[in-house]
Amino acid sequence: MAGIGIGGLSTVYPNGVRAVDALDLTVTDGELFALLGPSGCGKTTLLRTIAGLELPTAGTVAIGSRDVTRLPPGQRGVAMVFQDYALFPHMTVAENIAYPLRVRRETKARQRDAAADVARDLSLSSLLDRRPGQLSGGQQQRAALGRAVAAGADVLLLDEPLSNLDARLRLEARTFLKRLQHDLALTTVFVTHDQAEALALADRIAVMEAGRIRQLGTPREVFQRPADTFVANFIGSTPMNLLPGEVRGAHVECAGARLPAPPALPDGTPVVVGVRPEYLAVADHGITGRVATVENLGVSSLVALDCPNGTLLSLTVPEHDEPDLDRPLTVNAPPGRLLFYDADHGRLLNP
Amino acid sequence: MAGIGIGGLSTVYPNGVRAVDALDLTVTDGELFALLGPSGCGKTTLLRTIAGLELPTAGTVAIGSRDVTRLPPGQRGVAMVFQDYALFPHMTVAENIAYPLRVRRETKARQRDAAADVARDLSLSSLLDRRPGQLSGGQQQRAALGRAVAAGADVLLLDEPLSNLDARLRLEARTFLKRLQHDLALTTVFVTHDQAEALALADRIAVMEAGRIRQLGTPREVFQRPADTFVANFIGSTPMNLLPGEVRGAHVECAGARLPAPPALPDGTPVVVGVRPEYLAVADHGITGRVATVENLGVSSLVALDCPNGTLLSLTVPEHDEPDLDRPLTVNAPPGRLLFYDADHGRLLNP
Amino acid sequence: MPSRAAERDPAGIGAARAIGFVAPALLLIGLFLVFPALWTLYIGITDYQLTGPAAAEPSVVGLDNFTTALTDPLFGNSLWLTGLFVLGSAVVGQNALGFGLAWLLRAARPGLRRTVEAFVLLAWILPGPVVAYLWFAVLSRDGGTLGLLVGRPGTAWLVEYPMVSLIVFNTWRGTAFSLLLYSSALAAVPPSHLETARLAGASGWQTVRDAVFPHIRGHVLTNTLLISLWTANDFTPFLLTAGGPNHESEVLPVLIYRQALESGQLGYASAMSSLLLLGNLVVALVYLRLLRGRT
Amino acid sequence: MTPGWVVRRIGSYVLVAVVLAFFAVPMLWLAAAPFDARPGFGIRWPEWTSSNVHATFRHPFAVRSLLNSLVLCVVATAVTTTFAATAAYALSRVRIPGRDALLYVLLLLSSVVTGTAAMVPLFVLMLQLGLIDSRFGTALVIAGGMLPAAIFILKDFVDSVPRSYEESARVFGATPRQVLGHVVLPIARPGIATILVWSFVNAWGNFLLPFLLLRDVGKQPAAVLVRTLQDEGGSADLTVIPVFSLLYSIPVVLLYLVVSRRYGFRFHGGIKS
Amino acid sequence: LGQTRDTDPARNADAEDITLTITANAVAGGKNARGADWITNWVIPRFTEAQKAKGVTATVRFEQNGAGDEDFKTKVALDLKTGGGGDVVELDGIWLGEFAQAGHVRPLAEVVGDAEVDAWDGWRQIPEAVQRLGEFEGKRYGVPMGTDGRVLFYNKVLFARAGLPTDWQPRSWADVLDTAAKLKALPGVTPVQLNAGTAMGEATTMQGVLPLLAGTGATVHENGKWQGATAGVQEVLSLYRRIYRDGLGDPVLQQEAKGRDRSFALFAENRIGILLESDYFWRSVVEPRNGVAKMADRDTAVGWALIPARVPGAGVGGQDFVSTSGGGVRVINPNTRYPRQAWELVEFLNSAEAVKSALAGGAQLTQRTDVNDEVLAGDPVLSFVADRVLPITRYRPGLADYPKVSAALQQATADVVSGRSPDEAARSYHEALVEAVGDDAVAGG
Ligand SMILES: Nc1ncnc2c1ncn2[C@@H]1O[C@H](COP(=O)(O)OP(=O)(O)OP(=O)(O)O)[C@@H](O)[C@H]1O
Ligand SMILES: Nc1ncnc2c1ncn2[C@@H]1O[C@H](COP(=O)(O)OP(=O)(O)OP(=O)(O)O)[C@@H](O)[C@H]1O
Ligand SMILES: [Mg+2]
Ligand SMILES: [Mg+2]
Repeated sequence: MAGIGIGGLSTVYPNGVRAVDALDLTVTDGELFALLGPSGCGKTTLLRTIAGLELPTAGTVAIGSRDVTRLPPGQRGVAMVFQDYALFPHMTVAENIAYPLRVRRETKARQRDAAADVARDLSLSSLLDRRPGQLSGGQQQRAALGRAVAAGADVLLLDEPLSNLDARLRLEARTFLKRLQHDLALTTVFVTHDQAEALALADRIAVMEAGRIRQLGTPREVFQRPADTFVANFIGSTPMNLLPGEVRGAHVECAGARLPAPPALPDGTPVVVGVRPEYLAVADHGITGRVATVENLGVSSLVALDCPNGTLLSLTVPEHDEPDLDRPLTVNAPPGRLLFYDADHGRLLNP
Repeated sequence: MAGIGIGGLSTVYPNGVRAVDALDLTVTDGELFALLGPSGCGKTTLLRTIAGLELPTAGTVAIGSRDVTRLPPGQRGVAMVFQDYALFPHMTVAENIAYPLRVRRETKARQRDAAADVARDLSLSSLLDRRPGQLSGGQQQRAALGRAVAAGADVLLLDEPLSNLDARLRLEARTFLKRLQHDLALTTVFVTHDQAEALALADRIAVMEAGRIRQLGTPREVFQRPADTFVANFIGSTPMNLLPGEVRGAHVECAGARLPAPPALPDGTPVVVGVRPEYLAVADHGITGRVATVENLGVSSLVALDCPNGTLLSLTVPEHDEPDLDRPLTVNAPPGRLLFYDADHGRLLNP
Repeated sequence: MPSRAAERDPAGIGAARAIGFVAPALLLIGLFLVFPALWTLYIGITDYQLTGPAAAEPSVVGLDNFTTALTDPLFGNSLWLTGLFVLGSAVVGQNALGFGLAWLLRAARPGLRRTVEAFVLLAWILPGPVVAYLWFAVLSRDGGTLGLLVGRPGTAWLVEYPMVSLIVFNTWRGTAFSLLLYSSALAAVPPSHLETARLAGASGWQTVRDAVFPHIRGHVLTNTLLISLWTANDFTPFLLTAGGPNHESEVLPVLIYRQALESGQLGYASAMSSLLLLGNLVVALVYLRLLRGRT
Repeated sequence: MTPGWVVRRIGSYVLVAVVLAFFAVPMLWLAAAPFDARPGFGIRWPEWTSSNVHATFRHPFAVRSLLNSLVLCVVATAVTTTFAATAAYALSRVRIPGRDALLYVLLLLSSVVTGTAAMVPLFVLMLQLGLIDSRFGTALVIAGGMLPAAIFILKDFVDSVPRSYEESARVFGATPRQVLGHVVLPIARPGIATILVWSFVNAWGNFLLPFLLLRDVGKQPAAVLVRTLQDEGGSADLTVIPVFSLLYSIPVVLLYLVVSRRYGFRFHGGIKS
Repeated sequence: LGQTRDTDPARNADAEDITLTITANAVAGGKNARGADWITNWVIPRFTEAQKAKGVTATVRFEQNGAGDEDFKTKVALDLKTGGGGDVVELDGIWLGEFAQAGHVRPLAEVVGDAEVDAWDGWRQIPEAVQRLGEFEGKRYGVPMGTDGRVLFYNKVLFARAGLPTDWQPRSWADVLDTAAKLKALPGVTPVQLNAGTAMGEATTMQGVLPLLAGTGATVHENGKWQGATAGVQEVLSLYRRIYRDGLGDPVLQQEAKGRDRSFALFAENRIGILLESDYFWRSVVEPRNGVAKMADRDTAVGWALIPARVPGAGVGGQDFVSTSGGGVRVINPNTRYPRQAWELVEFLNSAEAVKSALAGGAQLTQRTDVNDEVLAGDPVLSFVADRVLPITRYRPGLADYPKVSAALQQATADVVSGRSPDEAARSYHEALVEAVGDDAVAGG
């Protein structure tokens, strides 16, 4: 078992793209760690650099206490599950799972035993003789996990492990993965562009953009106090409202309403007000707008309001409380739920 | 403008798979209609049969007042957007959008005008000269929609229109699609396996399984009163808890708790108790279990309880109220939120 | 240290091992292909003959052979016939038939599809001499199948229509490659593109033009290049007509063969081979340009 | 099922039938002539006899030449396939500058040089190497001529093997050789099977090289023998030729059938490089 | 290639363990199978035995070939050029000149030694004319293996049907044309098929142009010059034109790749009246038992006649009748390790006993008069050739340029058959000839 230490890591592709840019990161032993970010932000590259499939241009990668920066992938003690699972189509599930042992030239008997053991843990026992082509997506994902587990590595790397599954399966697989990781206590890094997945699964999340980490923290930290507007916009199953405003004394003027401002901001400072749709509720005073669309979210509905200045504000309302279309509505949030961001750099201003 | 009438429709593939099975359905004019169901339930097949891309084995398809069952696709007045958008890679966005007109040998000028018109509606004007390869996913989706709209069809068919977009874009595209459909008032049928999408977008939803419709209704009806356990399990961003129970007089015994039963059920009847995680709350009496996992959902968390008889019960708790792992917890739901299903056929028993 | 992206080396072969993997093939190619080829080029500038005084002491004659070839009406004739042969049987015949079959069979029942494919492939894999006999039987003057079928028994097809016969023959012989290639290429065309065209009401031709061809353009070009090269260098026509009657079907490889073996003019034959190689090169460059052109 | 649809359907079946006939009719000779008491270059309903078959098996070199062909082609095919596979793999995975141009040039050379023009250099070369009259040496020369096209075609197959397979194997510690043996070759098997058939067929029909390089008629393959099936005076020997043609065709057909049944005989992504 | 050649004729003369290889375009079960069988079953054991008697262990190998003549020639040329190949090689006599000029073969006197060669008593049995087959520029290079002669074969069945006499002997070309014109009346019959065109290769020259040319009083190579567009050549081409333009012959047949084989078959089926062929036609083509185109009634149905000159007395040497002949030659590879022993083998191969045995009961014109006297008696055609044709026949010039000239002649006939005028054809023939052999080596024009 081992943590991962990354120092000053840069990976530049031959075409000049700096996919990972002077990045520092520590993943502690046994942690379930998520790399989250939009497409092209360098998540996969970072993961592959940890695995040794890409060589960094600068910086170091350590696993446990070993510097593995120049080691080939096979000697780093990592196992990886690819987004397309990369199950070998010509081998059965059992052969796939036992493949890491075959590479190490273990006996057939031990390969068989290992495959059976792992398959039991992952409820694959009845599928051992099938080919990957005969498995459903969820089963393939488990087989790929099984192969990674069988490798007996210290570190498990998963590249978008759930994105090839359909919506329902994804939920089940999520819970399954979380339990499995908990049971095995393997240091695990997984890549995702789905914030819900990262929030639900991870012990800690690194939100990336353009090869750099924008925020590093627990799901709660990241969700409640996004460090900048990029993260604020990215996290949350409904995106956070980000409205332009301006400081007026102890208040911020925003979309025709006056909101309590954080202290110590000079008058006239332009700010961005961030508030999650879930924290907004109908109130006597606050921001007023007309109902533009209503989307059913299950137990709640997402209401989009057309506000002054052409901004669109969304909030969730409980079922049965859906407002009619085009009705005016005034909404507000509890003071602690309002976040203020620097209008220039998008950095969080709340203390 | 036209509704769609489907009567006794069956589509059997040459390999014998009954993908659509004696299905009746009416989509009214201007409606945004969702076909929802798990993978392989026949959604795509039904959509393709409406489009004329598959010939039905039995039954009829009518569009407006015309029976189109035997018409080739090009003469049905339908337009379709495929999951992969199927934009022709060698044509510009403008050429793609104008393609239906080109096939009909309209003049170049009219093609150009039509493309410009449609592009304006879909905010694609600045992209008209690009190739599909130079567009982002969301832009591609809009271009494909544009081509379908330009076809001037009465009916718009969409096969998983959002599933190729990443999580964040999907939300935006959802709202965009809903507005566009509202503005054009085109009869629209879309296929999805994502229940959240169906709930959010559709005026009405048909939940399918194995080529048949399991439930047909508005998002609220389907969410609140799933007609059977299949639908109950399928709908909801966290799946509904379905627990085995038995009628004991006016109560149902379930996971060690006594729940109020619907009237007129003989003693000893086995039932399935359905309750959504969102409706469960910590209570003094009710079902008790130990906390197994906690997943962060943003403003709430999903808690899984290990209950007696090895059943797993999940509920959501507001942020900051997450229980510790392994702590015992007793939860209950308001009476109206408990659904009872026939244990044999899974049909809803509540009146 | 320069970054070594895995895109360039996902298997971690490394340059040294890569050379090890390529070396055996390169060795054979170098020894038995490149070396003789260069030697052939050299022979092309000598007056080397198999027998006679020039065999004893061949001398370098520079570009004489080339100028002789370029003014030799037989060479011009062969060049023209080769062009005709390639154009008729490869660029048009095999390509069109291969694509047409692939297109028709794409939706056909598997049984039918396999049967047709098997026959087309059989034509391809049967050994050359056997195929020559088969076509004698088809085109023969007495009892030839073709004569019987079209009600013109006694027609000596190979004499009266030598090039047409060869073109039909080579189309028969070589279509399999195009069929295989286009079948695979068509399988890779996204069905949704075809169906988009259908939904728009496109005709078959419009569908091919708009939805199919752009996807298989690369395949079309590579296929055309390969079959053109193979056809331009194909020697089988010799077995059927031996270049006759009266040079009417003497494509370049046959001319070269006859110059080399029947006349023993190795220097001259080598020079013509070099010219053929040059022609191939030009064709290949044109194809490559087209391939790069609009991608 | 509109009338137009029916007409088009019938039209396409008729078309397929015509094409099928086009391809099948020439092969009738191979079915009829071997068993005809008076075989000729023409097609007719045979006067059935098995005497041609007997005559062919009595021919002193017929059967032996087929065995020689087998030896020659198996070696040439094995060499071509293995060398092409490893080379295609390396070329596909390691970007060598000028790789594509090199492949094209070799391809061009191969199509010309395997002809008659290079026979003198080849003969002298083989003589110097002491490989005249060696089936093995002849097989190598044949393989050398086929390699460029084989690499060219195979490289495209290997290109279509997803790289994540290899990377996955590598992460588990597989050496490049293991990656090749465990993953790439098995996955590229349909391509290798295609090349196998292709090179076998090509070697099987090669006349000039074995004729020049093999002196002993007892070592010469069927391709050479079939051109010498003449009677005493040098005219085509029609008692032996049809049966021998049939025998000569059987191995390639069998190979094709076996391979296409087991692996499918096709170019999966198509060749597009 | 720079290997040093040992040229001492006496090298290894007293080796006790020798290996000799015979190379021939003959193969068991195929071309010249009888010759191949003879070498394998008779020559090799007998020769080995004879050597053993002298205390020498001899291993004789036989390198069989069954290929087309051009292919075989290429192979042998490559062999000899690179210092390899069999010790005794059987060549077509016509190749001797080019091989000699290329240095591939050398005079027997140099290879084996004057005394040895001259000492052979077999020379006396070989007629001067036949010996010339193995000579080039006055030097002996090899020993001829037999010869043949060309005559007109005609189909007596058709002659009878057309009301023509069945013992026919034309005196001039006009006679032949007249007869052909009469045969033309028969439905489905081609009166005369005269080899022409490039598809038949050397057959066109040997069984067509050359005998006709001889009939005009010229040979193809005279006084150091090849016949260009001379009167003789013009006349020959005109004859071709008459035959093929007037429908006396089938021009299409001449252009087919396998036209000659077909003409045999047609003759056997009584559909061709007259063919100009060598005695091989009688021996092996229409032969009733093993022929290519068997004629059960050969002995009664096939007639033969001498080839007339254009008009009586116009033939070469003022002859009334003409013919051409060819034949094979056995040469000794100059690179042989055992020149003396190879010569012994050649002597053995050409001994009366061996030559007789090679015939295996059949009849053929051999090189040896003693054998011919004995074996030809029973065969009317062969004794006819031996008695009547050989005295008037001509051989082809064994010069390196001959194949080019021959190809040009074939081309000229092809031109005529495909419709060009004899003048035109002769002109382009002349040009091609000048191009191939040089201006000063061509006569006429
Ligand atoms: N092999 C490569 N060569 C050159 N550039 C590359 C290569 N692979 C990725 N890139 C570039 O590097 C950047 C980061 O890519 P990476 O695949 O790491 O992103 P990602 O975060 O995994 O995105 P996604 O969610 O789309 O998988 C992108 O701009 C991408 O275009
Ligand atoms: N072309 C086909 N030939 C044979 N069977 C098919 C074909 N297409 C689909 N099927 C089968 O028909 C059934 C319904 O398929 P369909 O594609 O309609 O499902 P779907 O609901 O769209 O699923 P998904 O969400 O995976 O797209 C499945 O069992 C599938 O295997
Ligand atoms: Mg990625
Ligand atoms: Mg579908």
